[in-house]
Amino acid sequence: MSRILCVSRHAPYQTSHANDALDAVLAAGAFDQDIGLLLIDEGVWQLVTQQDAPYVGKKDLSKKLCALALYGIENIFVHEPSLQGRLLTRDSLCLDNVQLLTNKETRQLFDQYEQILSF
Amino acid sequence: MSRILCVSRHAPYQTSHANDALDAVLAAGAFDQDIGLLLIDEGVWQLVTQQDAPYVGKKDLSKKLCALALYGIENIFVHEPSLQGRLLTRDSLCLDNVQLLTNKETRQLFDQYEQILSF
Amino acid sequence: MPMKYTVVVMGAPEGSQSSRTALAFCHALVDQNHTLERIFFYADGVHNASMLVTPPQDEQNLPADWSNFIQQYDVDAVVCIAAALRRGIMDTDEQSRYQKSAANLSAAFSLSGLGQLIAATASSDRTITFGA
Amino acid sequence: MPMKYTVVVMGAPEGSQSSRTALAFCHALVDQNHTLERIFFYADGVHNASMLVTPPQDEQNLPADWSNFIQQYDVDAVVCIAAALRRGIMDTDEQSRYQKSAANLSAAFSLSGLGQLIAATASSDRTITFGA
Amino acid sequence: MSTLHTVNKSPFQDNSLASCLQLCSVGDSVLLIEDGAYGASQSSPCAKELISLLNEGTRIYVLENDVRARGLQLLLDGIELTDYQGFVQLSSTHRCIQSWY
Amino acid sequence: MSTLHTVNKSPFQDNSLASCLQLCSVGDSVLLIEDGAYGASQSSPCAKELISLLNEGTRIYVLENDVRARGLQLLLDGIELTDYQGFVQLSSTHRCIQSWY
Repeated sequence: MSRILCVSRHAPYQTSHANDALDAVLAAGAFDQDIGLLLIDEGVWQLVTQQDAPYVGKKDLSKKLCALALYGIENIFVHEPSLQGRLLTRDSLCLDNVQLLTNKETRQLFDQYEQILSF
Repeated sequence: MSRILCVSRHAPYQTSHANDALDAVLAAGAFDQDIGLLLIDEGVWQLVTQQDAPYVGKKDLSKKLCALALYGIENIFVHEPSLQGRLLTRDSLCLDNVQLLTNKETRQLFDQYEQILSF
Repeated sequence: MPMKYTVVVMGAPEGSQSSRTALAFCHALVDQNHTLERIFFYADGVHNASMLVTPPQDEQNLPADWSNFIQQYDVDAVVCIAAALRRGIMDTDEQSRYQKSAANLSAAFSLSGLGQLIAATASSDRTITFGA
Repeated sequence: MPMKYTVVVMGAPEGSQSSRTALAFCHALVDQNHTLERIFFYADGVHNASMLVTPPQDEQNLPADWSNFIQQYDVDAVVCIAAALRRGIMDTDEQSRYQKSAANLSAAFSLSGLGQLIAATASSDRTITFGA
Repeated sequence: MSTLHTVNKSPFQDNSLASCLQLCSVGDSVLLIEDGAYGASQSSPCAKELISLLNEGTRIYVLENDVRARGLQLLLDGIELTDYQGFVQLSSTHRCIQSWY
Repeated sequence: MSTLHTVNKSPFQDNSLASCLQLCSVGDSVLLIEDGAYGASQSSPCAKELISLLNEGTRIYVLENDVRARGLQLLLDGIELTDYQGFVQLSSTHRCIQSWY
């Protein structure tokens, strides 16, 4: 059983939730903790390509998301119904090493982790 | 034409919006400004009788709402579809001197004021 | 036609985008020769007046940008005193009154009551709220 | 069976109810003889560590209540340093480092990094987030 | 083992409860807190989904302090009231806690 | 004279846009800002209501900075892009501004 699942449900720039979640995941990676990241609901907007956050005076969150692999964080899960509801396809995402999950698979994911950090 | 309409759309205790709106209305009353208050969406929960906010360590907002009349603030409007969607009836409200408005009347209300303070 | 505006800022510099939007709006207002009757910082917006906000050096410092804007255009920037005290923002007067060990209100801002919001709105052509 | 808990507080004392819920939960935790491995204050939760928060006298002072709880039960209360600096919360060390005129972190809390959240979670039986 | 889901937003305003209910497994429990308490009302936009989960045996709780503070009277049948002590017990009897906010 | 409605929440998560559109009069305009920009997407939960208002002649705007920051590509036909200068112009040409948040 894996240790920590980080659930990220918010869009990237209006609040700090999405950035806070990624920072927590990166910290877990730096401590060699087994951590997974689930992007769901508004959180899937974080995966959109061609974000250009300087337009609102911020740094691109998608770049931080792409950096996860460099830190050895490979368990990135995406709730597929959340993508579909937003007309986002796998091809339109800024990451390709993600695992798309159905509702059923997402329920099973919660059972595979010992702790959840909720964002 | 009346001067200021305060639009209050949030429930009483989770955020400070509802309380902030009432404080602004009371301040307008203290300055003898012509002010109206519109309760709409989650804002209609403020009108529920038998609130008991000390249960969450707060002061009852419904008491402040009832105090408006004492300060000469008489134009209190309630969006009736918001009440209906929450199965609240006029009888179940802590104020009886409110004017219930349909969607159409609410649209007209916006046209009767010169300025809006949005909460 | 130039108009008088009251701008109400309800969002903190961190954790909401709305303070940033409000500042961009205010810049565009002065570009178009409108007048800022007053900027009123209410609710979590009071955190924009903190002199202790310290974002990473490669990121925008929104409270500093607000201070610069207010001073450059000599705008009346009022922070709701009740909202500020509840959120740990105070000037040296309040520090003395409540016997606290520090004050953190930036010099560009002043603390005052909600009457300042009402008075500004009553004498403005337009009022706009930036909610969070 | 007593368990070890990590509690994550994301809400400010004003403007969200979640800090209040988190404190009530922590009181119930110790009532039931569970152990608090650490309380981690993140995002807007860092404002609970401000010593300048001054609500009206007839209202609950949530930062004071947190401080009392932490000291009474000798709990490790860590405030995320990055989140705190972005929001204008700092201790005297950070005050010196950034040459600011004041510090406002209450004595019951300490500033540290996100590693403290991860380490606490990894060695706890339960982790609960109080979001805002 | 199973998950405790807490929801602190009103379903009249926010989609958190709807998302939560969609991902609630058999054996999980749901606890409505803060403005989430409005979701326990008979007028709840998620009433149908809540009733369906209750019928399948899922336990749905609401924090009594939040119900009383808000003056909520008419709650959906089958939703159980609990207090902060009960909240802690729920957190210890479920393995994970997912907070929807 | 008429009202400018600003909306800064995503309709995928929050009911602000739905409420706003229900109370938008003929002659009013709507400006989507911040996460409200997601509401301009072709996948918008309020697409039907937006199209209906556009067909009746209501002007619907979205702040271009927010669209670009978020990488939004497919916007509903008829929604107009504007910038902060345009935002100010909209605020001056409408009498009232109601912010939905």
